[in-house]
Amino acid sequence: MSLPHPRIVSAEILRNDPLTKEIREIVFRLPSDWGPAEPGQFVQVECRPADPFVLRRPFSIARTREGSGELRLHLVFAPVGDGTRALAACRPGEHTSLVGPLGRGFRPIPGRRPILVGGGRGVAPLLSLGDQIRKTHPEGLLLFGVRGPDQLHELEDPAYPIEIATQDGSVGFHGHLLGLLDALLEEGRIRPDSDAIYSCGPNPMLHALSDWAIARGFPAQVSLETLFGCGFGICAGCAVPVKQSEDEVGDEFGHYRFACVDGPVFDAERVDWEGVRE
Amino acid sequence: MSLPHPRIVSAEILRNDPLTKEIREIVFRLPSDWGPAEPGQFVQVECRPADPFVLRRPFSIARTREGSGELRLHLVFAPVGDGTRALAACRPGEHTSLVGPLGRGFRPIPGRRPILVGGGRGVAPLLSLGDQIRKTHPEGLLLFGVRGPDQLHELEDPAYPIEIATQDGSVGFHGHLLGLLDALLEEGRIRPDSDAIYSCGPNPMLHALSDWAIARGFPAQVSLETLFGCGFGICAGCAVPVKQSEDEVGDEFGHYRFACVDGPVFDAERVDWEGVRE
Amino acid sequence: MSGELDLSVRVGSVTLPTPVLVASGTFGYGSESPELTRAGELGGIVTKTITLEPRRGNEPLRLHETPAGLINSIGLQNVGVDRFREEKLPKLRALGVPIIASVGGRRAEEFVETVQRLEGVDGIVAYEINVSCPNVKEGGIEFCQRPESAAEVITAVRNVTKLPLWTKLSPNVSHIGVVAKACADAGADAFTAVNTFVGLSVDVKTRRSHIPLGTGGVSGPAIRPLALAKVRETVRATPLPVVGCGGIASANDALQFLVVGASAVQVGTASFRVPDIAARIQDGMKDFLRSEGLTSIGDLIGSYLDPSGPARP
Amino acid sequence: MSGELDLSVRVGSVTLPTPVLVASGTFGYGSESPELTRAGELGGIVTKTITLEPRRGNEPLRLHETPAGLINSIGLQNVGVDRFREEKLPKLRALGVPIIASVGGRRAEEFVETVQRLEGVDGIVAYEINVSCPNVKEGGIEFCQRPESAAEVITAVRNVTKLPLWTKLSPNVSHIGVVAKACADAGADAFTAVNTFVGLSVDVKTRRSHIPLGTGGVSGPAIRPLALAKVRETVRATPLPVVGCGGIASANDALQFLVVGASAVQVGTASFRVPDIAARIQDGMKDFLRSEGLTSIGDLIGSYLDPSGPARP
Ligand SMILES: Cc1cc2nc3c(=O)[nH]c(=O)nc-3n(C[C@H](O)[C@H](O)[C@H](O)COP(=O)(O)OP(=O)(O)OC[C@H]3O[C@@H](n4cnc5c(N)ncnc54)[C@H](O)[C@@H]3O)c2cc1C
Ligand SMILES: Cc1cc2nc3c(=O)[nH]c(=O)nc-3n(C[C@H](O)[C@H](O)[C@H](O)COP(=O)(O)OP(=O)(O)OC[C@H]3O[C@@H](n4cnc5c(N)ncnc54)[C@H](O)[C@@H]3O)c2cc1C
Ligand SMILES: Cc1cc2nc3c(=O)[nH]c(=O)nc-3n(C[C@H](O)[C@H](O)[C@H](O)COP(=O)(O)O)c2cc1C
Ligand SMILES: Cc1cc2nc3c(=O)[nH]c(=O)nc-3n(C[C@H](O)[C@H](O)[C@H](O)COP(=O)(O)O)c2cc1C
Ligand code: FES
Ligand code: FES
Repeated sequence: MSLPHPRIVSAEILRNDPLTKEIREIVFRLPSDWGPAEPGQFVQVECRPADPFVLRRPFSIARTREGSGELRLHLVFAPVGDGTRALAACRPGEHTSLVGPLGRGFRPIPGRRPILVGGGRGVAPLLSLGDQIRKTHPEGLLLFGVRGPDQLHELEDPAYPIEIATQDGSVGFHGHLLGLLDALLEEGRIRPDSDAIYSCGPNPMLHALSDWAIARGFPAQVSLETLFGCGFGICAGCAVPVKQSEDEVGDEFGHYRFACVDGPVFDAERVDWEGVRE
Repeated sequence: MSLPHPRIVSAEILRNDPLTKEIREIVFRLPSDWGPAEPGQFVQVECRPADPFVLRRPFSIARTREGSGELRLHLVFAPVGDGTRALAACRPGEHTSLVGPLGRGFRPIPGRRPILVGGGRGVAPLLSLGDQIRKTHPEGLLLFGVRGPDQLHELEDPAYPIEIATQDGSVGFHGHLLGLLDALLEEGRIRPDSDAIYSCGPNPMLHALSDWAIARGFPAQVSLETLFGCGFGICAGCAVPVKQSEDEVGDEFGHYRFACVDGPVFDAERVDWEGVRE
Repeated sequence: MSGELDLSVRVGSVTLPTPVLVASGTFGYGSESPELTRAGELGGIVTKTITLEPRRGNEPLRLHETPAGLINSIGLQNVGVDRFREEKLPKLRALGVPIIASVGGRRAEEFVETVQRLEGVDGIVAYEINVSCPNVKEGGIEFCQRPESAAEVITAVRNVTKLPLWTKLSPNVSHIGVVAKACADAGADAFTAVNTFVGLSVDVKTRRSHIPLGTGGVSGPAIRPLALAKVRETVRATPLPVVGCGGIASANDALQFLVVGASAVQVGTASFRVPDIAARIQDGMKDFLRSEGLTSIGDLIGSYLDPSGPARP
Repeated sequence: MSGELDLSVRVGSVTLPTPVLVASGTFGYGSESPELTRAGELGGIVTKTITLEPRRGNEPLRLHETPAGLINSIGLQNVGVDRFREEKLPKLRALGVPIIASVGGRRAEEFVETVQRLEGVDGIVAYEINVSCPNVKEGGIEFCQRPESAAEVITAVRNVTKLPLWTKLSPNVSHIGVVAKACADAGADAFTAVNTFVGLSVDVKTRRSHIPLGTGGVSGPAIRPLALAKVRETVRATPLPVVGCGGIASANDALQFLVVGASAVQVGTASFRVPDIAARIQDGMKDFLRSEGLTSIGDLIGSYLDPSGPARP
């Protein structure tokens, strides 16, 4: 891996706005030589800078934008607990500390048309993936599955055409993402022999999607979420159970991998879903 | 004591500005039926509202101003540690929680001319004392001893004429407060038979002032600072050693009193200065 | 709606209107600023530890704040049993809340004598025998660090009273269950777990402890997970009821202690920041019961799904 | 100017370039992201605890945050001694920092066998014998809770190596000094004090522990005053050097441990938030020495003015 070394930076908050009732976007100013980040990598953010005894929280890099000697880092996040709610309360002009870019991102498969599948607030890393591969993979689809309008936000300059599934039927396909995928497969708009799935979302959705993709022969990569202690491989806190192949017996971490350095993106068939806390 | 019951209130910060390099003034909006506070009483303030595990910090009530269905509470404070620095960083519009008014304040002696003596940032309770007694005690003096200009701030509408002592000689009397008091005594501008001293400041200054006043026959009351756990008498953390008079043997707290309920204002001759941590 | 919720609990033979008490030494004599603390609404008030003679307590400074915690070194400052009975107790009784009298001492005889002077006095529903205070030079923590010593105190006090004896346990031991068992055998009726953890904080400039005596007792949210583990261990050790204590600052915290098997809880340091926190915790418990569709707090007590298997096997 | 400051310390026969080490299990194998952690500047790196066989560790979720603290239940996940020696150690050695190999096991023989496989390997300056891990079902904490068991392990390992043996002590005991003495008599050369405190946190909705195994080990700033008290007790118990550990997150924290007599310190959980905190703490120590007009960190070690009198009387 020739990724840039992760760094600790103090970053100014430029914007911190709601996109919907449940989802927000926060934008940081970073030095122009930060990164570059692989799509699917994440940053560890001090959500409550004034309180020195709280761990950082991980967020996927949603977008980076360069310009005038600086880099803008966009995160898309949902205030769900103390840390993310404190982040939501940070104001433009304040600074906080970021560590990153961290982790192993998506590895787009050459020659295969990307189908990006995001559930809930899990659209963030798919945006950076789209941004980075739209040149090499001009064709693709972006599927977005949400409960309803409270999670549904506009995407600025999306890389691919968007299909939406809402559980309440308010917009697009009425139902779950898997229903939408079934429909698209039936219509011949997605195909296991020429397409590849890249996904992010809640673990139960990723589990179901992985089963679905494997059963139908789609290559699939999923970005997993779990609790992080450090985010860069020193605490062994973020263990993800993986299936062990024959030639891996005695592999270094038994059948656990670290979501923060071996992931967060894993091949769908690699994950031992039975052991993932959902 | 027919003091009003202390209350827990969430108060909006209206202003939070530096008065000098070292001293700030913060103003809160309170319900109009708050208080009234005795001069020398204090409030317990959540300095870091977002961090639920830090104790409150005590601040003397510097001024209260009524008007249009609300009450404005002024505190004058110095950012010296984590709590006070966090308070300095709070912005107008934010809310924080106050408990008060608390403690026993100054008990102005009828018929004696008040000499208010403040050291360093210790001018706060003397402002409210001046405000409250200027009608009954139209004559008086306000002495203000500071290191230098970094501690010296304008007092709006002071109750009495001001004399200043600066250790660096930049303004007023060149030297310590005791030097100024000596000079005033010599000049006959203050007199033990007709005046009374009310003071607030760092403990070593109060100790020296008490010795000075007692030796010369001035009645004196001092507002002490120590570490507070609760501020309303339940933790026994704020013990102040006092001299026990004959008829008090076996008194309830041995020779300790609680600064938060028995004080913070004590008669100078009551305090057992040898036992006060300075 | 709220009237239908039952917060009452039993600690052995004692029925408490709610499971939320205030802990010894963290609520004065219970009668300080009762409006501010909403003292009259509580499940019970454990008094400041009372000793036979008045005690002046330790030299200041007596407190030092640490991350999410507080070190104290009060040294059992109190007015002594006689003045407690004459002056403090009547005011406390006027609140109409169950009173648990915390009793301390250096030797078993002091505990006995103190309890005797409180016997027959109205309003006390139980004694809390404080064999675990780490802040007095003689006695104090020693009792709990040797199970025989703690048991000796309980045996002696058992002989002079019929009121329930709650034993306040120290967490500063290898096996709190062993101490609990010894006290149960000696006649204890319940346990309060836990008192403070021994702690130290040093001013690196002066090379002195922030507390004149050196070490003090650590309380507050910092110790909550440690206290909860000790409470679970105590619950498993004997069939006696346990009153949980240590770092409770919210309804969620308090509920954790009930879930692992405590019959009630005590709130200490958290009252310093929020004077009526114990009453607020009761409010929060009601909200939780409603959100879970439960009507009685008793349904939660001991509901923990323990990966080590059930308690009291 | 900074060149004149001497941060080097001795832990028994081992000289360390600075007194700031990183604690076992909180710095991976020491070679993860060395630029981010400034690993090459440290006083020493204690490896993740190594066992004879690889261990897959405990079921997730393995972490839970508490006020100023962290509960962990990693379960000594590690690659085993052979792969450590072949794959991890060479990278670690390349950092040029003293390496202390932390060794764990269920029985004395496992410790012995593991140490034997590390003998003669370049770069290891000492072993840290982890007789205090609370997160493995068999063994683990039991060693420290019975001084004889801990001593037995030390005796056995002492027979197979000449390298210094640091014994990592558990704080979950009544008298850490008693365990320390037993280990000193058995041949330990130094102590690391302390490992994590047993803790529990419960999800009141599911009635389950946040950690599948139930209890875990609590680390972080919350335990700092508790750890400091245990370190002082250990310092007073034997003449052997003590490496202080527990909740250190700033230079001031680290200095407190040195002042009470620790010869060096280890930083654990604080690295999770600030990857290069150990190096920053060194920077802060230099600032402190300058502000005090001192030139050597050694002048601070044991400078505590203990109200209980001097250590090691
Ligand atoms: C690699 C990675 C990338 C992520 N990217 C994003 C992103 O782009 N946008 C976004 O909104 N969130 C993202 N998350 C999730 C985000 O980190 C969590 O929401 C956040 O840590 C919660 O912190 P909190 O303090 O608000 O919640 P807490 O108070 O810590 O927890 C609130 C609740 O959520 C649960 N919880 C918290 N974190 C997790 C988790 N990671 N997995 C499972 N349950 C959890 C807790 O157990 C609790 O029930 C990502 C997580 C990972 C690991
Ligand atoms: C009744 C009363 C009224 C007060 N009124 C005012 C006021 O009007 N304006 C004002 O600026 N301050 C006032 N103070 C002092 C103020 O409460 C402290 O400065 C504040 O608590 C410090 O908090 P911190 O978190 O910033 O400092 P910390 O980080 O807690 O402490 C910083 C340093 O100051 C020392 N320290 C902190 N508080 C005290 C104390 N009370 N006595 C002795 N040493 C202490 C600490 O030991 C440490 O060395 C008053 C104190 C009392 C008891
Ligand atoms: C300032 C203070 C004084 C205390 N005094 C006593 C006491 O007199 N008797 C006693 O049994 N416990 C005493 N304790 C311990 C508390 O009752 C309680 O066990 C401990 O603080 C843990 O609970 P908490 O974390 O909720 O405070 C005291 C605690 C504090 C903080
Ligand atoms: C995630 C984690 C893993 C740990 N693993 C080990 C270990 O393998 N061996 C060991 O001796 N201590 C282990 N510890 C304990 C630390 O080395 C240290 O003793 C403890 O965390 C206290 O220090 P701290 O508060 O600075 O973290 C671990 C601690 C944590 C938080
Ligand atoms: S979060 Fe620490 S190793 Fe992955
Ligand atoms: S500060 Fe708690 S009794 Fe005075």
